[in-house]
Amino acid sequence: TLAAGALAARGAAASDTAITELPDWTRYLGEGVATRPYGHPSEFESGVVRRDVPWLTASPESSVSFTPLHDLDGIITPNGLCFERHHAGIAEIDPSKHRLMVNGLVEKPLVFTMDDLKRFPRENRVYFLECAANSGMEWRGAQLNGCQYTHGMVHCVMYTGVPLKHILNEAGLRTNAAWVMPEGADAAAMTRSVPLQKAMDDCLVAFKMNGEALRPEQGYPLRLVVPGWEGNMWVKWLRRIEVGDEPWHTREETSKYTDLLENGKARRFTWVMDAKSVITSPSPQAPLNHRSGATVVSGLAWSGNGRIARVDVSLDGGRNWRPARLDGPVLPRAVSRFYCEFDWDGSDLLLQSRATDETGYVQPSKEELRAVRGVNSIYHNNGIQTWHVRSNGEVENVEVS
Amino acid sequence: TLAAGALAARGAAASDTAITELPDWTRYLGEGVATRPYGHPSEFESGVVRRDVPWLTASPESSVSFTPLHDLDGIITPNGLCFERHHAGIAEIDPSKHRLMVNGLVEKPLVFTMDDLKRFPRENRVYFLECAANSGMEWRGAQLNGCQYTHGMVHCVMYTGVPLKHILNEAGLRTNAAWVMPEGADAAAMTRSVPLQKAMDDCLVAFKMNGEALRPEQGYPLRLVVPGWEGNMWVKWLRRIEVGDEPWHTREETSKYTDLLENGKARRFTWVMDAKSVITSPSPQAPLNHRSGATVVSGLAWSGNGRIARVDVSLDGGRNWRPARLDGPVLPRAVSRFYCEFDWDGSDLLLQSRATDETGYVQPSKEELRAVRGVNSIYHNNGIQTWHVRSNGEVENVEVS
Amino acid sequence: GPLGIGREATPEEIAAWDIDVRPDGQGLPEGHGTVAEGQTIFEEKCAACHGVFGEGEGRWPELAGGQGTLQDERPVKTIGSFWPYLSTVYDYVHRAMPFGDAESLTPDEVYALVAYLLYLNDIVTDEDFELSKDNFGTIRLPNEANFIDDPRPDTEVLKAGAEPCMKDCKAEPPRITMRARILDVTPDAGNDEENAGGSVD
Amino acid sequence: GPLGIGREATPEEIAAWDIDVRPDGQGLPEGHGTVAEGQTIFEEKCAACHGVFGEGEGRWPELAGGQGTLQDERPVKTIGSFWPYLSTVYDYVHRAMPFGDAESLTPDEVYALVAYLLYLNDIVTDEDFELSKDNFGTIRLPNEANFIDDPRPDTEVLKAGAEPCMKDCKAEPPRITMRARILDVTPDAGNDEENAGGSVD
Ligand code: HEC
Ligand code: HEC
Ligand SMILES: [Ca+2]
Ligand SMILES: [Ca+2]
Ligand SMILES: [Ca+2]
Ligand SMILES: [Ca+2]
Ligand SMILES: [Ca+2]
Ligand SMILES: [Ca+2]
Ligand SMILES: [Co+2]
Ligand SMILES: [Co+2]
Repeated sequence: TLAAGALAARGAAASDTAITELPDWTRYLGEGVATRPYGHPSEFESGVVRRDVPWLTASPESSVSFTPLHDLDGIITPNGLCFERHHAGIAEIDPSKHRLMVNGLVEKPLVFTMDDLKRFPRENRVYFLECAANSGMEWRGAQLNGCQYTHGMVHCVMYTGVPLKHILNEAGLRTNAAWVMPEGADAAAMTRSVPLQKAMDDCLVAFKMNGEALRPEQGYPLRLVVPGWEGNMWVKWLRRIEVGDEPWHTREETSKYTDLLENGKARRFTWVMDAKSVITSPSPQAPLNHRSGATVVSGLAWSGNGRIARVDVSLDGGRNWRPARLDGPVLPRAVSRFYCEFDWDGSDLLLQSRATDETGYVQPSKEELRAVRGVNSIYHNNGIQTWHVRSNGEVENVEVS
Repeated sequence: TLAAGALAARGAAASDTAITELPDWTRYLGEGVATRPYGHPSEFESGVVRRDVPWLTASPESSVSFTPLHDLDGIITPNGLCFERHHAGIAEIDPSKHRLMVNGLVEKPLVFTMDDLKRFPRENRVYFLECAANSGMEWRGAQLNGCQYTHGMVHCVMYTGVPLKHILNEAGLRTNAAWVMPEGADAAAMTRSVPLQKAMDDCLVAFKMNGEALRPEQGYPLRLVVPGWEGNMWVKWLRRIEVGDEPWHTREETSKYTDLLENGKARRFTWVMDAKSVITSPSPQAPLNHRSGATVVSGLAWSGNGRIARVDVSLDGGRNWRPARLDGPVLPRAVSRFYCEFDWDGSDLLLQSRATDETGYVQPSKEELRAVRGVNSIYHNNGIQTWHVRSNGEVENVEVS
Repeated sequence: GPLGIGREATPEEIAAWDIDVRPDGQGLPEGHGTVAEGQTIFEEKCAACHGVFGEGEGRWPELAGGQGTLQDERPVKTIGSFWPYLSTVYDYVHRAMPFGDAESLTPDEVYALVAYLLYLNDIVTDEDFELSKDNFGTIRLPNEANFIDDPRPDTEVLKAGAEPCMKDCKAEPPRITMRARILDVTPDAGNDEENAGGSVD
Repeated sequence: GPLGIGREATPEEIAAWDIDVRPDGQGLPEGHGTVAEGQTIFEEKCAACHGVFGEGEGRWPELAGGQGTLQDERPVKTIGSFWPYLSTVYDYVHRAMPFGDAESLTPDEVYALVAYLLYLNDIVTDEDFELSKDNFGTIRLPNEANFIDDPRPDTEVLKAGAEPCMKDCKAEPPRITMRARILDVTPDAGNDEENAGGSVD
């Protein structure tokens, strides 16, 4: 619909000197090719960075820094902006010295170099990685004012890697094999228990992200990819895979990554990341710069159970919904981008997005989640996010009745 | 099939100190989070860079640097490694001062700021961009020893942008509009003539690549995207779009980017990039590190006319072919990744790949192309590439009978 | 079948990396240590971060206490109050602690530290208690039985063909019930709020 | 319909950027210049790169000559031998030259330079010839008629359901007929071959 006021205001104005005075970049040569063998963003984009919140953790080596979702679009996260979650800082590994060992319930325990791994058949898949602790700070209520902080422990890249099944078959699985245990080469040496069926299904031993080698922060030179499952299982700096008949009940699936309920019981092996969505723009770090008229709401949706089927957007805090437009490739266990274009009348808004995945699972409200989980389960907060948009374009993280 | 010799050689060996002596990265903390607000690759990947060939051009400001295809995988080119082709160096534009003007055969000539453009509906699409001069050095024969140089004027990213049709409709097209002319804000102020049908079909006015703002080398803050058509039309640092009833016959579509034939005539407006493929590994810069057994051939295929339908690989210089495996998403007017896994007997190979697209067009041999075009057309060399693989794993760019 | 890639691992190589310990005891090395020995090591190598009594120093995690608090508003989850298996303590202390000097402890030292952690958590009460490979399996942690399997999905799943609610999904127009506690998190504007509580796990 | 985004451009703004010139003369500004005037400007602002006679200096491009060479083994493509339209010369010189000082020339200067470029290419022979907006359309370049439309595809296209050749596609086993001329292009090994000829367009 037409914003009549905006059109009327669009009459002749004073000339803009940004046009009438030719800028230097239109007159004079810039830097030549190969002055930047590995390029970097424009200096004008220097605000587009990962950020951490120092008081969230004891030390930066066991901590997190968040993806600036509000500044991004599409479904690919640039490699330099993928959130970090380390437990002993970033291992800086010499790939010529890195080894992958497979041992345990196998016919032959094996050792591979990086060159060896590149001789296996490989695949390329776009997958999201979300830490189960994403949005964990928001369980009790609206805490941090920005989607970078409320939802920034997620990223999505194209991985290149060897299906784990090829590597396990190379070692030869014993008949009583039922679990695998990936282990990292960093000083946290993280371990998790992965059921064999998942390992043989779609897990990858990956060495590239978005076309180039893994970044050190994402596990260079090798990491496990466990599509749709919690990020903690995607062991970085992968050095070993043990095959066993029972789970190991490691620290990262007992002390941590178990979901404590109101009744004192805790769920374990809560692997899948349920369907989730968030509006990335407008958001507190991405306020609106206009006051009415054509407005684009942009956001991400994802599900560990497959493809996103639909995303709905509400402007009134979840009372009424309209379907959003899924744009670009909609891939299973990857993020999908959605948009909602509308004609803003300039009044306050309570924006929400709600994802539904191909299994029919509907992203719940935070109240629905709390009713089932309580407020102390820490992990798997996939509740609907509400942003309060004011008439002046500012945006705040809120909860609503 | 089994490489029996390789298995026999796989018996117990001396222990590797890379395993038995724990490396420092397994003992001691690494750098914490947020020490790299915008991350960069591992220092061990410092060889993965764009490269130029200084003697190819008069000056680095009007020159090219090539994508290191041999080091990449999947279908996404990392932003920092996308080839450059500039005519007056890299414009460094302040986005707050950048404007997009639409004038000519329109109801109302308009000016947009970057904020304005983000209020239009937008799309995300993965597209290859290939310069028509890619492989131009190879018309007369095998020249440069590496696919980075023979084929490196191509990249593939996900663009976020506004369909050009929305912007043209905002200005309102006059009934005799038939062409549009994009123009750049750099000191080359490049212009091309784009037929209106293409402009209204799938062209985008893009501001993001792989999720973040365009890189300065790729036209920050705004560029045109002309899916499947020669890269020169994808005007960078886009400042203006004029609408007209006739083409402008600019320097970039007359003096350059016309294809001179043997009979002295020159083809003009040769827009589409025909189907093409190349094996990126093994290749001269990516020799084989083993001497026999399981071997992966990896490469890229793309077509400006839509999707790649199949890729075939030959080990004997095009005499016999086998189908390669297309892996991951196969998207129209994007690169597709193909693989051919085979059991190498260690003998010399003459590797070729041959793409066929969804229209039935088959990538021609260089001889077939020369028979039609001669050797002086400079552009649109999409001929089949041959790599000679020696028993010692080294690879050379060759031509064959 | 196999492609002939890689080579067989040597027993020495496997021994160097095969450090995991399972609840059934698989992976436990030979060794032993007493609570008293563990206290000495703990005070030298661990207490600076975890506190002399495992109560945690500053932001470093606590290792003891919290039993019976799991249904409190602020549960305290430690080895004694929450962890299901003692094997996890051995496994984790050996592979990851001390923070900054991983895999530096000998098996005897780890057994001693684990014994001391049991003592701090009142699971053993005798300072002379000795933990070893042989008696390891006899120790059960108090919260072992309180873990359940994942029952999800645990909220709405539509039947095939159904749509989620689109109109009048709430009886009343929603009101704002809470606003962001930490309004300005961006580190660059100099007005960040400090230590608003909470942590990331 | 329109969404109400953006604002109308002012005539002054359009005039600042609307610099394109078409073969039918649309976009040519008022102005004029002679061959002799153009020679003075060319020698001051252009000859250092393009040569006093437009023959090119070093690697900088040549602007004159090459007529009749288009079917040679090494064609020489210049304004006189190859370009179809004079408007392109005006348009390009004004927007992009001198290299490093774009859009610095006045219309009179551009007309004069274009006149001189015509002279260097033997398309005009009188040094007193004056080029202006009024007579611009009377000048035709020699190669105008030799451009043809794109006829592609111009190699094999399979019929629906057909496969490309897969077996015995060549009568004889292929022989290597040529090896890479420039074996080592990577700039880092210090043994790069210099100036093997050819350029990128
Ligand atoms: C420099 C600080 C530091 C020192 C010294 C240290 N730790 Fe820790 N410890 C930590 C941190 C930080 C964590 C949490 C790490 C994480 O979650 O990534 C931790 C976690 C633990 C945990 C798991 C707690 C839980 O609830 O999950 C145990 C057990 C532990 N440490 C034992 C020890 C022992 C035993 C020592 C001495 C041998 C030791 N620590 C020395 C910092 C330290
Ligand atoms: C510092 C060097 C330099 C100077 C000075 C210079 N040029 Fe150029 N000129 C170039 C380069 C380099 C190119 C090719 C640019 C490209 O293709 O990106 C070029 C291209 C041209 C072309 C197009 C040639 C073709 O065949 O496509 C013309 C015409 C031209 N210059 C005219 C001029 C005129 C007139 C002047 C003076 C007003 C001038 N140049 C000054 C470097 C220069
Ligand atoms: Ca084990
Ligand atoms: Ca006690
Ligand atoms: Ca701040
Ligand atoms: Ca014009
Ligand atoms: Ca002459
Ligand atoms: Ca070299
Ligand atoms: Co979980
Ligand atoms: Co062309």
